[in-house]
Amino acid sequence: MISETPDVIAATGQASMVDRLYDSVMNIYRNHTFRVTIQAIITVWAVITFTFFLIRLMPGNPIDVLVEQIMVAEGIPYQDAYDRVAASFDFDPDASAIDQYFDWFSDVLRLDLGTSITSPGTRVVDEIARFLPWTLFAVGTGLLVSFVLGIVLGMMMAYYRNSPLDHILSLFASFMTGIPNYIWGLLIVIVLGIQFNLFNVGALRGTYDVSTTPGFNLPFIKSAFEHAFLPIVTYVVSTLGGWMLNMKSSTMSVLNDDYVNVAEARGLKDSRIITAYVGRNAALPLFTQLTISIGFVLGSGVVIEEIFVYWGLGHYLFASITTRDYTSMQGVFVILVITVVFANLIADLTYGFLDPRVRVSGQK
Amino acid sequence: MSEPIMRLEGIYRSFRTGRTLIPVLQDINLDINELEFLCLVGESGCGKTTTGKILAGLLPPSSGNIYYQGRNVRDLRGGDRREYRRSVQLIHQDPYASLNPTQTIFDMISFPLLHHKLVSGQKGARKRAAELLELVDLTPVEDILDKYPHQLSGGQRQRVSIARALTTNPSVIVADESVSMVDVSIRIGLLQMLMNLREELGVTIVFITHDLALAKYFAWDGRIGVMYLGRMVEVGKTQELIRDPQHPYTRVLLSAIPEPDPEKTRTKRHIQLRSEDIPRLTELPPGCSFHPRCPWFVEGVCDKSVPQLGIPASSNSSVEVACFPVQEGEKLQLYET
Amino acid sequence: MNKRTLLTIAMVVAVALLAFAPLQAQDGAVLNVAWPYTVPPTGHFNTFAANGMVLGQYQDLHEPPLAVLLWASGEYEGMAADSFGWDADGNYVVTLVDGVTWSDGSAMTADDLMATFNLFRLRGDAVWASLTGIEKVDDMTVKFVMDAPSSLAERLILITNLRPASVYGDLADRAAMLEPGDEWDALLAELTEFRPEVPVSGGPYKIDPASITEANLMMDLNPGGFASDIQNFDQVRVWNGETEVVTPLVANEELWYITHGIPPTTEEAFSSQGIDIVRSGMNNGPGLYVNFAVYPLNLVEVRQAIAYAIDREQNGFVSLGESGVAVEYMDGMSDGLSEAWLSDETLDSLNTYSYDPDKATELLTSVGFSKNDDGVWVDDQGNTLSFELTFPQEFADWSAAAENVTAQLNDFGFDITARGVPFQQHPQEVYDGNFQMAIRNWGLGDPIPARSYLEAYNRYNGQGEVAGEAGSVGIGFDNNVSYSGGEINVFDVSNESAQGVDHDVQAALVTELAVSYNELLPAIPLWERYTNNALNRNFLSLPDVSDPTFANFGGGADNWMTYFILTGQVAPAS
Amino acid sequence: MSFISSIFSGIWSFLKRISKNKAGFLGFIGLVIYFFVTFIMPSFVEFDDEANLDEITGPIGSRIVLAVNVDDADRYHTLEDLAGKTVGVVTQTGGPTFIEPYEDTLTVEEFSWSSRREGPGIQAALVALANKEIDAMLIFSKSVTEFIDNQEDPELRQLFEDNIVISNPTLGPSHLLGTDTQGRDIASHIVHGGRLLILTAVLGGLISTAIALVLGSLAALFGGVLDNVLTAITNLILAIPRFPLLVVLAGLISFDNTLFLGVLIGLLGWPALMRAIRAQVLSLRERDFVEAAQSLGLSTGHIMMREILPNMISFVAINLIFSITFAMYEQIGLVVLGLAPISDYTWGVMLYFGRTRGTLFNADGASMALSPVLAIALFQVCLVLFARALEEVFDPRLRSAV
Amino acid sequence: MNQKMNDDVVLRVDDLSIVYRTKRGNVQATTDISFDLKRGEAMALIGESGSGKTTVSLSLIRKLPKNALVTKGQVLYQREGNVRDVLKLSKRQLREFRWKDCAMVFQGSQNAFNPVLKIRKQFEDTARAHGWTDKEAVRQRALELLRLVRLDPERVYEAYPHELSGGMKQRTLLALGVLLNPQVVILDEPTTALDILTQRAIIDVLNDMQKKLNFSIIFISHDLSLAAEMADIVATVYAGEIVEIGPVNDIFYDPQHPYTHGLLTSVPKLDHEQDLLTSIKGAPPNLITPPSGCKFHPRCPYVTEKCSVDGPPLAGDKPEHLAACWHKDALLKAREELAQEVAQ
Repeated sequence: MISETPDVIAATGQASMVDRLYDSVMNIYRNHTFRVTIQAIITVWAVITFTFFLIRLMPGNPIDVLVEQIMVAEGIPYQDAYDRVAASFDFDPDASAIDQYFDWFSDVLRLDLGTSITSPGTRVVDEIARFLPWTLFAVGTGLLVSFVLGIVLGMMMAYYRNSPLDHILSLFASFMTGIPNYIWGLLIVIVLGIQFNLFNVGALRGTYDVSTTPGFNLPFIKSAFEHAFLPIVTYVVSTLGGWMLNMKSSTMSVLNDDYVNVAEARGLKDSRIITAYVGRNAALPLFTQLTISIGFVLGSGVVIEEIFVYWGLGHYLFASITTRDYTSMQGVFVILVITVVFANLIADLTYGFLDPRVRVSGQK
Repeated sequence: MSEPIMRLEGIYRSFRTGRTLIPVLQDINLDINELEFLCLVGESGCGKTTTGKILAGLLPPSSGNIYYQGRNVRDLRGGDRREYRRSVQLIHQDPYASLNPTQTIFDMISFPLLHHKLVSGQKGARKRAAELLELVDLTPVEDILDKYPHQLSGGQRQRVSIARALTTNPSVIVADESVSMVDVSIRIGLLQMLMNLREELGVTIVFITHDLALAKYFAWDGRIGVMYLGRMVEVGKTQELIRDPQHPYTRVLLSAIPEPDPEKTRTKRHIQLRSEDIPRLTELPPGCSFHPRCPWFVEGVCDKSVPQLGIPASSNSSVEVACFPVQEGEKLQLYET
Repeated sequence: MNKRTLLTIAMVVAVALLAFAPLQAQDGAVLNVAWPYTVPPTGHFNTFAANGMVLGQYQDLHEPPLAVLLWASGEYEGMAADSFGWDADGNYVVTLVDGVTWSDGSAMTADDLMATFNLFRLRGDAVWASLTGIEKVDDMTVKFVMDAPSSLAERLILITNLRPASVYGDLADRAAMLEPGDEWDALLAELTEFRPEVPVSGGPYKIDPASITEANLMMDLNPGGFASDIQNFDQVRVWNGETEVVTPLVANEELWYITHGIPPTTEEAFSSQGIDIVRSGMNNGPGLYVNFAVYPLNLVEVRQAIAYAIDREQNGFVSLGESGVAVEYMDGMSDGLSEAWLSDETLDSLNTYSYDPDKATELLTSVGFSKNDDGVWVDDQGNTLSFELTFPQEFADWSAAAENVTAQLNDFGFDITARGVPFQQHPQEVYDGNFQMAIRNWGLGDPIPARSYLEAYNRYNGQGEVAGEAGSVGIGFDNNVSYSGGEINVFDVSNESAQGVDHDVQAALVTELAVSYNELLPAIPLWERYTNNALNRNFLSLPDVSDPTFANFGGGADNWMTYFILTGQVAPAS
Repeated sequence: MSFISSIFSGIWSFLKRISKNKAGFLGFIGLVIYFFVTFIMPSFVEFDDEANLDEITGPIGSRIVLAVNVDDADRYHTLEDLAGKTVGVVTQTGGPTFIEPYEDTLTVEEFSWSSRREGPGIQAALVALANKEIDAMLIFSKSVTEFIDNQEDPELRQLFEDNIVISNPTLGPSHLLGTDTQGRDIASHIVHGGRLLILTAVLGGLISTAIALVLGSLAALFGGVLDNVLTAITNLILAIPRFPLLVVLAGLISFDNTLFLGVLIGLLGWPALMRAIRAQVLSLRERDFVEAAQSLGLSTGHIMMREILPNMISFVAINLIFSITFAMYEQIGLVVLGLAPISDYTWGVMLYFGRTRGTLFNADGASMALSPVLAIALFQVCLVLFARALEEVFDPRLRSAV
Repeated sequence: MNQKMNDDVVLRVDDLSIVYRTKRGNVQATTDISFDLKRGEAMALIGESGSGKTTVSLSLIRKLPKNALVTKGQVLYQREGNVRDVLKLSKRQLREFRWKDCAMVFQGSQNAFNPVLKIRKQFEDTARAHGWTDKEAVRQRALELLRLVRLDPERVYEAYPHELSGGMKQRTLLALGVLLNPQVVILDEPTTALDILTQRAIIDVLNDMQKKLNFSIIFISHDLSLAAEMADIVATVYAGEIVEIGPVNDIFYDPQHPYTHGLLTSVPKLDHEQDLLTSIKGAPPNLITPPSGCKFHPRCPYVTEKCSVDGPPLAGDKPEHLAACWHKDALLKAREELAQEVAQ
């Protein structure tokens, strides 16, 4: 043994403390939940910062838009309208975007998305709170229905592969995925609503029937479903095919897996094999896609909600864009990005509960 | 003995998956002599394939030196380096994965020929390709050349990949489990063809396998290296090693292998391990990595430091072994099964 | 019976009650109209700020206007104003009608008028460009002080909708004492963010805040409010939404009158259903603007040739059906204004540029242009007449007009490429002079002719102080023009013509403007937009379409519908 | 075997294989038809950009109606039949210009048609027709016939029923898909409106696929920092809801060119595919034959182009098609919202106009919106069917059985 | 055809012929396969890949792929004097038959367990499917069996499949296989892809279990050594036919078929001598268009014209050792020559 001088011991002792600190920090960072959460937060920050500046760069400004509206409605000259509008806006088109960004961002940290530009005094958070539930309702119901339906039909296709049923459902699925969702929406309106007059497109506009009182009561819930019906049908029709085909291929690969064979050889009942052995395993990869599609469907809601005049977040976003209400636009983006990123995060973190294989390492 | 054609010196290699570091190879030292038959034997995960890839220059070692014809590969630059890469060829285990399904046999043989300007023009390439196919007993050549891999049988494919490896006139061929996926009845033919290449082309062949019997057959006049969990535990002349295995692991292996002879295999004595679980590479035990399973484990010795390869003092053979008790000349008693 | 059973029964009853509650019939007559509004929390009851519950033309129903101009006669009819007129000093004096109370119980007095105008001042409304002050003469009378009388100031005063001092008085009083500065700005911000808790109405109807939903809101009869005693309806239901929302409601006969511009296709569907389409002039429409910096568009002959080469009737019809009425006199005003302000000789002398390709060819040939082998015109400098025509693509009628203009001009031998531009951005491109040809609006929905010229001479021509756009290039038309009547500055003349109260003086100036415009064509008006309001007379009884009031502007102020309501002429159809 | 001939034999065997998949073959045939209609036919069919007010079968409310005296019912069917006759024209806004092409051969008498339901104009015209003062009457509104049908004045009704026949209510040349609000032939617009749209979509698809291919390959082949950076960027872009981002970008860049829109869509469309390609290259890179090529000293370029790429080509091709459908989806989505250039008359723009000009909600005018909707929908379906067939054709499990 | 079955025969395969219908044609996967399996006996089917041995094993529990067609033959099981043809069982009977009468341990048991269910659940599922619902009893039985296969029973029973190593999974599957006391256990390549030391453990466990539970084993392997160690009876399968069948010692020391002999001489031993090995020339035949006569004739060193015309019958001097070859004599002679060569 070489005897060490006190100096050396002190130095190594210190170093090991630093090391330990570093190690403990790294250990926290290595914690999967912590790491992916941090990554998600950074992603959200980066994306909303990016979109902030992007949005400010858009040509046109909210004042001009409102001026135009007032001129048309009231027949007053441009200059009068401009003076009037500019006076009632606390919006300065020439303000530095950087300054605005820091103001805005510090507000966001306080969970405040600012006030609407075109409606001074109205908090964007309140507006989003008004529109978002309807979109979540329609998109959520639509995705849920199509997911469940897609899983069932997809499994049927896999079980009866190469049968006429499979061929018909495949063709059907290709049709459904092939046609863009807003085209579905238009087809529903034009063909079913107008040509065949199966339902009153006009009466189904908006989010609920005005004669009802919002709250937990039957007529309101009924009317909410009625009004959301066409958007939901569109969401279902446009996403169902994807689930079916994914579920089919997923099921087919699971059917080739040994454990299904073994389960059959073990004499298990078909119902047990289909649910616990085939269905559960085949549906696993679809859950990740479900979260991805939430983002996609929310994003495409802009067109769908415009077509059906369904007053959800997409409608609000479109209105904000056309009126160049930057803070509102930005607010919607923040919500959308957070939804998408955190949906993925939640999927990532909860996947372990669905699939024990990733539970231990916390990673696929 | 003349200068070894290749030499591995203190090779370490680890892989990173996610945030964990897996030490796949640790301190591998190996000489490969010109024209010798050398077999690397071990179970899956012992690092034999990684060793093969490092030899063939397909993987850089994490540390350590590789010498090719006496020159450190790390110092080779430009043409020399390419020359080295071409001179050491690897033949993969899976004849289905090692041939590009989108290319014809002629394509895959002619690409390196033309790329390295070993022949001139399509005609030359075709002629040379035919020669190579004949060399690996693939006839009729003209039938084979324009076929796609999926039109060939497993044995034929493996011959094609050998022919492809020969395009660059290698001096060393590393055959990684090259017959294990081929039907039993034609394995020997393939192996014999490989052995003949040494005679015909002067190629040194390193044969990697998990099958000791096959290794014995192949390297009867050569050497066998036994690997366990990333380390070389025993290296020596085949005949000596088979007759008198030194390392406990080698002994356990030899005792565990069933043999194609009912009486012999049923009367064979099996050495019982202390534990049947193989440690994970990420959680290697301290000291000799075989010690948790080793029937001859000596507490305080085997679990303290890692034994190095060496010829036991008492031994009269040339077999090098990495085991403290053996090196110290202890006579190991076989346990009864 | 245990607790749970009781609870279950209670819940069932509650649900049943809730389920049937909305089915209770609403008694009394309801007038169904429509205007897009913003639902709270975005929407609110501050009618000075954006997104306030103004309800457009139906503002008249809860915040009565002082007077309504009857366009056909050019006379003002007093509403909240009992009497009004110029005094000897050239100031304007308005006396309110007596006995009207706001829905919060306060009486409608001169204080309300003072509050309204003080806040207009704070807000920077145009009327204050003419006013130097306001004075309360007595409880019901206010004097509007100004340097010189002008018919513009009169109009701006009289179309004002009264706001209650009980709500805005505090802010107004503070505003009255301020001059522009930081405090002013702060007060302005306070005004825009001011949110009255309840709407206070002084008109025949008042908004029921509890009834506001995404779909519609109810206005209840407001006893004591202006004209409330002559109403034939107990309630007004204002449906929310833009055209695509209200169209089906009209078809379902749930909605009886809309001011929304509807596509001609809908019009056809409506009229086949027996719904009337009411057309009244808007005094404006799309025009073809050219960039005077682009040769040879700055040549008057070329602009005239373009005017001849376009079949404006066709253009109007494809764009807006029967509501796209070709402009006849081509003098920068609507034809209605032209007929009202110009003498017959002047009208006769105006070139109507009726569709005449030969004339156009002649004009172009006269300046040395010729057609090349491809049938495309080549100017005297050897360049083909290739231009880009931009238009705001979101406006369905303008985009159709642009398409059709392009097709027609190309047919004539121009080489025009049309390009749609987002509507938010299109004016900017014109301000910046970053265009060759553009479809923008001409005219203004205002009975004062001078104001029709603001678009061409001011807004799009970088004149005056268009806020934020000062120094813009615009179309690059020289406002100092020389025409058959002499040399004038058209911008100055148009300003001048709105001053004073002498109709003859004004008419002479307007004639200068009209004739010079007609000769020089700073822009080429295509057609005038007429409303195509759907009016279902199966449910509504109101004067026949021959009533002169229908000549009133179909947009904001002076609207005939609110006029009929305020005067008690609208009733449920028997 | 030469490269070219192997391409041809590849195409041939591909056609043979795709024809085995019925749906895929259908899609393929559909695409061929689409190619013919949108790329070949425009040379033969003229783009109808001239407003023809007497040919509006669409919704503008002026479908032309020819009323003739019962005695002449079999004599007049088209405008040409009216040469030299006295014809009453009942319009509100218009004058004789509406029938300008025939103006030389007609003597026209004008009646005004007021917006009021009981306008004197139509009544006077009907009387004139019944009295044979004029030979025929042109009415530029379908609602007029309904007005006559709904006529409560028994005298007028009788007058009409006894004396007048509505002859051939759709005058003028026939239009396969009817005409739009300006009387222009929708079929010609469909023929002309596809090429640019498809080219733009293909451009967008190609660009995003190319970017995905290059970046994915680079990330996978070189790994390390480059991989990390590219992956991070990809994840960031994926976090932005794509369609709203496009909406903002479309407003920001404010294109004046449809193809440019394709470029933008392409520039944004690569991240998801890049991930997939990266994963593909990563897995292919680990394949033994790639290692063998490395060992044989073949260059990285050779390895990428000859060893890896051919094995991904089906994957890339299928994803290219999906990228194309997606690019088309986004392009038309933007147009429908009015956020993309509408200067070029594509199906998307037709749809936009169909929507903004109110034909969506009018059963008679639906052709204007429905035609492009169906053109787009069927095209997309063809693409998807074709791509799915490709997936099956290229499925290695199936191929090994061939 | 002998329908009478001795009491000690648990399984009889009788003239079993199976065809796979594929796009390229019909594949004659097995032709006239017949054998008896006695109680407590271990039988090995030896052959190369594609020889049809897996088809035979799958047909024993009627788990053939959909495109397979049994053209001829029967698979008879005898339990307590009842003889049943598996190929004629109803769907329900079949389900009950599987695992209770005949369990099958598939090749590559790495994926034999549903990854999302605990081992416990999978034991319980199996038990419940056969009407055994007492979870505690299942647990006791399972723990006992897991102990028998030398696993830590408590830990493994509550584990997810991915928490077990390959060898552990294989042993767990063996335990699951005998959960319901089957009389026949089919093992498809039971040790392939396992490490030598793990293989050894599996072999030992199997021998132990068979001794204790007295079931019969059919195992399928290309590994002659495994057959030598474990089997009582060995059948060599070539091109869908059994070409030789007999007691293990007879097969290894006295092979009567050139193919069996060829296999034996192509496998190196761990002797302390160098082996004299030879490959069988050629490659296994294509079963869509199999060779005429004896299917081995194209590869056989002793081939005569007769071989390509007539297929030799499965016959032999001893009733328990049969081989299908016309030229057993020639083979015997060659073997003697070889023995001499080795001796030198």
